[in-house]
Amino acid sequence: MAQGTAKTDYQGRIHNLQKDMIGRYYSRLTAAAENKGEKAIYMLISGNPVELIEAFDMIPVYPEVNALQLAVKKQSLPLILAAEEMGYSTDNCAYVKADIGMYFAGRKTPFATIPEPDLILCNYVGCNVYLQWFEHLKEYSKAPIYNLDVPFFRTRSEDPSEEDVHYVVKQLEELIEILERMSGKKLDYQKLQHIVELSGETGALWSEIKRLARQRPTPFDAYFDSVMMMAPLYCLRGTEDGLWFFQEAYKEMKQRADNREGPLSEEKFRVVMEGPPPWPYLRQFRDMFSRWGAVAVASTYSTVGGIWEFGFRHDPQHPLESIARHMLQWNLTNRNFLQRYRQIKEYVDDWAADALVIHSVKSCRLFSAGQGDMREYFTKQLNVPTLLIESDLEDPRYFSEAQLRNRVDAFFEALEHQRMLVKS
Amino acid sequence: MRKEGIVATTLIPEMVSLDSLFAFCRETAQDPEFTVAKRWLAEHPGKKAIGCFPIYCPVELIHASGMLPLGIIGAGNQIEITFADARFQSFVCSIVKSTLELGLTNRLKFLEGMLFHSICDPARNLSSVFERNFPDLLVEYIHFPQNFASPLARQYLATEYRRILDSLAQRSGHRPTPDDLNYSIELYNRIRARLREIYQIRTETPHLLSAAESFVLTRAGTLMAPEDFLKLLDRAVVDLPRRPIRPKDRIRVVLEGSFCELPPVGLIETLEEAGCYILDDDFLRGWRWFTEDVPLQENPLAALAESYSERAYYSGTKHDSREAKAAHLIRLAKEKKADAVVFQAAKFCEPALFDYALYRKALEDAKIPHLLLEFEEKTWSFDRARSEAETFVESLLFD
Amino acid sequence: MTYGGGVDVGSTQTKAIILSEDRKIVGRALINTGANVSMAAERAFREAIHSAGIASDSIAYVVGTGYGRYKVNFGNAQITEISCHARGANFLFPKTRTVIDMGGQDAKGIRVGEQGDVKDFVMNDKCAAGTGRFLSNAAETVGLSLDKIGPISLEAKKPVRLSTVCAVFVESDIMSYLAEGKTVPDILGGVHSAIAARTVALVRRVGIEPEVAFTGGVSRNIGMVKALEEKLGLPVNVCDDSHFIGAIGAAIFALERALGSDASERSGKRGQAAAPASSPTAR
Amino acid sequence: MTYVAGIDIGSRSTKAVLLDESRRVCSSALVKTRPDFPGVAREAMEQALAKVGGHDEDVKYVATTGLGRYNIPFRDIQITDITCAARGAEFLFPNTACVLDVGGQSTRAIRLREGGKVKEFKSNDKCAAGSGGFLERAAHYLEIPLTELGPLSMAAEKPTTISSVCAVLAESEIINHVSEGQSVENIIRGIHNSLASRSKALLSRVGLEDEVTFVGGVARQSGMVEALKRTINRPVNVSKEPDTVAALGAALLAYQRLQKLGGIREPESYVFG
Repeated sequence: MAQGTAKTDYQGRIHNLQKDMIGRYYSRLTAAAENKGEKAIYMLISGNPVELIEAFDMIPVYPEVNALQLAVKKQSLPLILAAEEMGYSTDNCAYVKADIGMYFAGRKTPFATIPEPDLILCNYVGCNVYLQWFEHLKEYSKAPIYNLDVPFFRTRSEDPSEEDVHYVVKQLEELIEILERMSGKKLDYQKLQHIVELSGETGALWSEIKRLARQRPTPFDAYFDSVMMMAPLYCLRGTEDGLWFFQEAYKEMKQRADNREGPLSEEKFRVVMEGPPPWPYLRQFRDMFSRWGAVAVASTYSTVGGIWEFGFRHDPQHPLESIARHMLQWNLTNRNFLQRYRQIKEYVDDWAADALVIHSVKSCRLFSAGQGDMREYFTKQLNVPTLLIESDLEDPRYFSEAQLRNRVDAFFEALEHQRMLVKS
Repeated sequence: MRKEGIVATTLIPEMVSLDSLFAFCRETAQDPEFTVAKRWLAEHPGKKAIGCFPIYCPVELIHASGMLPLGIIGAGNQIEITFADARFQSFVCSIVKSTLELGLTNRLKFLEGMLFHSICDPARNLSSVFERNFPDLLVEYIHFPQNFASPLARQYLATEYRRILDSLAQRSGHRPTPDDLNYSIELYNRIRARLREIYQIRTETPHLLSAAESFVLTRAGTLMAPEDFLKLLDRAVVDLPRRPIRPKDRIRVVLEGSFCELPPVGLIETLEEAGCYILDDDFLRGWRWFTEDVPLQENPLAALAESYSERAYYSGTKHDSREAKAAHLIRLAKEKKADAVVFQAAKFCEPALFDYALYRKALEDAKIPHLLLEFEEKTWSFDRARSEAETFVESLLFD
Repeated sequence: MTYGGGVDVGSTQTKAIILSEDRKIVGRALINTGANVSMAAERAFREAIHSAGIASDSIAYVVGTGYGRYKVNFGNAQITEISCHARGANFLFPKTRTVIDMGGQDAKGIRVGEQGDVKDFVMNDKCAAGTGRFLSNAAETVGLSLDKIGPISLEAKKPVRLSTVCAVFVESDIMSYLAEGKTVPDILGGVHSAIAARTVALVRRVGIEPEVAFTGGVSRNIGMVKALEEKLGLPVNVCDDSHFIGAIGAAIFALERALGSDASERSGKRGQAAAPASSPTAR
Repeated sequence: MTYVAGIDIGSRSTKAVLLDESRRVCSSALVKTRPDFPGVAREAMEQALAKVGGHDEDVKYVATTGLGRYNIPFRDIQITDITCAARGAEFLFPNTACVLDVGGQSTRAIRLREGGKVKEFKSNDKCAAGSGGFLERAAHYLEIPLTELGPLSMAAEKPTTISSVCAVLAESEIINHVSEGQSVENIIRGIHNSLASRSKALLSRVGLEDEVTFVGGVARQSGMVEALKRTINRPVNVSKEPDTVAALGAALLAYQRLQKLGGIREPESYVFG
């Protein structure tokens, strides 16, 4: 039986901790925008070489993160419309449209002023839209661009080919030359090693936190609450701050786990979540599941910026190679669909999930195109109950609450009914 | 290998007239059963065929491995999608679904494999879906580098071609020598040269060859042995200038945006009837892909890679930071002395629809009139497109 | 005698069913939903009770379903129409394994277990193309009433191919076919086969096993029944009560619950609005 | 007496407009479209002729437009309704910079050049709840006559929001609003607002400049005009007969052709050149 709407947002202290940290990160951006701060490097979240950027004391700017902040703050629609007036299609990725709309609105947002890029670093791992997104930003900003070409992880073996790794490492060396020219100083190799070490330890803690979700009840919602920890992971990876946050986060989560504290009063369904959340309606969306006592124990979205739970660690002994492997192999978006199926299957098995929920977003076809086949695979081959629902990650026009709620209710009604039949 | 080569099929009917040639091509181009290709395979026991998804596909590698490259580029408006849209959502372009539908309805069983390329996200996921649903099929995904500013990209593409070549050789049982590769490169060089001539004819005397005709000719060519295609091209290039057709008073346009999913022939005809001469287009650009011949060298793979990086036609999936993409289009429009540009994008085609925003700006700046049309391969009535195209033509003619 | 009530508040019509303890339909009502949903629910319920000729307090438990289910204020529980359709289909055709439901804005496919439990289900995606609305717009365009188009579609000799299953744009498509001189039967034939094709493609996602029950308002359209059977290569079960199926399912759930719980608890529950949603297994 | 005629065969209604030698609008007519396009077109033209006591043979040139423009055997020429709407709007309101045409099926934004020529235009996307048909169905669902939509909409205090981009899903939104107990006035205004904002998006894509002339049957709804004015915050021109503007444009182009040809009829096969 579904519970009434409970306040389910994460209330622990790291919640405020990350707010402060991200606040500080955004003041750095504003400072940079007012030319009082560091050089701004536009980059993409997925599989990025932020360690190199940090090594040169430059500041990473993530248009995706800005776009999703705009959506969360319900600012995205006018910007999307502005972009569509420029000729962008209703069918184009709304992250891009919101970002470009924001760019032409003076790069001012409720949370920061976004600096012009000093370098557009297109580490486009997997997503072909990234290429055009940054191609367009280059056109508008006239800033220099470097397409860091990461071969898609397409081999049948579990590892990318040596050619692939070599190719990326060589490009990282080209990038270092560019950064040296921009900063006027040589790369401090020890510093890079230290940063890579920090990334490694951060990843290790993140992976430990995720393993806690194998417990019943899971101490946190691995979809909705992971989001809170992803911001520091992306914006602050490779910094002392970032590491400290994850030490705190691990303590807090471990304690909750030991006290058998979960995000809901009762954990009735353990689900794996696939696909990005609908940022403009995050709260309504979460409640649709909380009402049924459904908690995410794992999510693919929390691995777009890197996959650590299966053992990958940045390696200070081989900084460039480990950065390359992170970009090639250990983030979700550069992996092919079948590798994603395997990843989800591991979640279902090892995190003891009852069902898979696929949130299909129109904007991000990298995530969504073909999820019908994924559904086919999990329902017919593996007999995992699977719900496929559609909306969008940025464009509020594609969120139809009544329609979604109807499907979610029906899904959990059916699961509950099945349980009852098994019992009797 | 070169000696016995791949001999042309005798089963292509003798073309008494250009019209019958185009009729044959039209039939072949729209045939979801791939009759011509299957006939050829029946005549060449032991030979295998490899399907090529758009856009740029190194057909030379397939041909040199002793196999037949075929353009598997959607199913046009010939089949009904009843399985594939359970796998791909309504916001995914038509070609992805119809190509999968071909597979799910067992129409691709005669293939040995399929090659996909890094062009867009749905196409990329499609290659995985093919791998899962058709385990007997060799499915390869070719990564085309995007870092053209760096010499590394070319070197890398050569190694990628090597990987593909090895994989193909395993299936065909024939490991091509550099000579084999150069033989295939030369063959395709001749085909591409002929196609450039065909397009030149359209630019200079658009009344002699309609865009629809040149489209079905090129498309049919992707569905038969290259040797046979070359024969058709030779014939067309000789006969076209003698065609007794009077020029009409139409506006001259360059068409852009249909580089992957193919428009229905009827739609192209609709545009022409509405009063457009289509001087140039990007239909099947990936099969015409080089602006010049690929040099014959002792390292053919390096030559192919270098040609892609330096001499391939631009398209919505090639992101070369060395020059703004729109600059190509403006230059083309000016070279062709076009009155206008028609941007005809496939519905839901993200690369094309993103390009449009930049193209639009560039065309405005260059004061070149332009029209945006969206299409889906699976269309039978073109009233909407007709009235938009007519309005556009009227707006240019009423001066 | 204990009775269970089911009220299905749909976008255009509201249906109510009263079931007796021995699972017989003793009362029913069908009215237009109109602007005031909760009133429609109440009216339908009252009419059903009236037609059953029983006292309203002998209804032990009421389940609301359909889009307006949260507006059934006098209900004890709300259950989605997916669960109710499965259960209702199982009631009408006990061998049902697949339910195809076509309503105004939704098309559904449900795989049903032996107890009428939902094994899997799909609904039309974000795009509402190919739903019942498509048919009514088509009917409007050719100037026929909704109940006529089915039979006429069966007279098609050479059904046309529609380039859209979008309910908004079907009109201009049909208009241009009429302009080309295509016959109304051929056009309607095309309309029905286009929708059938899309619906079958949708339902395939849950896997189609016989027997197949076809429910919802559109199931009264013989042309669609035939078109579906052709695309499925299977017979489909339809009956006059097919559009009541949601209400029937709801009434069955109500009855089960009524019999599974004692009166005093019930009377406590009666009237007061139930939790936002309640599942079939709630005790 | 010499007349030229413009006939607009739309998906819902067919309109005819007559001009006399002095290029004066002297008559017009509107009939419901039937599948028999030639019949409907003739009926509309004859109704218009009857009003001025004219006869078929007085009509020296016929320009057809709209969906059925090709199906009229007695036409001299066919022209698309976008070109015609632009001409008609410019004739009625010479300072028109943009035309918004909301018809039964589609909504079009047109940007004009000098002389009422089309500079750029954009139709609503395939999946867009932005057509008059959408309004009609909404009115039908809410059980109120189309003519009352306008006044009711004006009486709205708190307009609801309709966000869906699909007409069918937008209808279910309306249904939800109804079930939430929202007032009919607020819902209708919400519908008008959503239609207005879609229209604004279209207009912006071709370059929104004043003055905007609003044509097509929907322009008869005061509430819609009001919503449009507020959304684009610009004056909006609406003529007395907004649904005959395309037919008027066709008549004007017919007049222009006839003038060019010195009043001599051209063979039917004539095309522009």
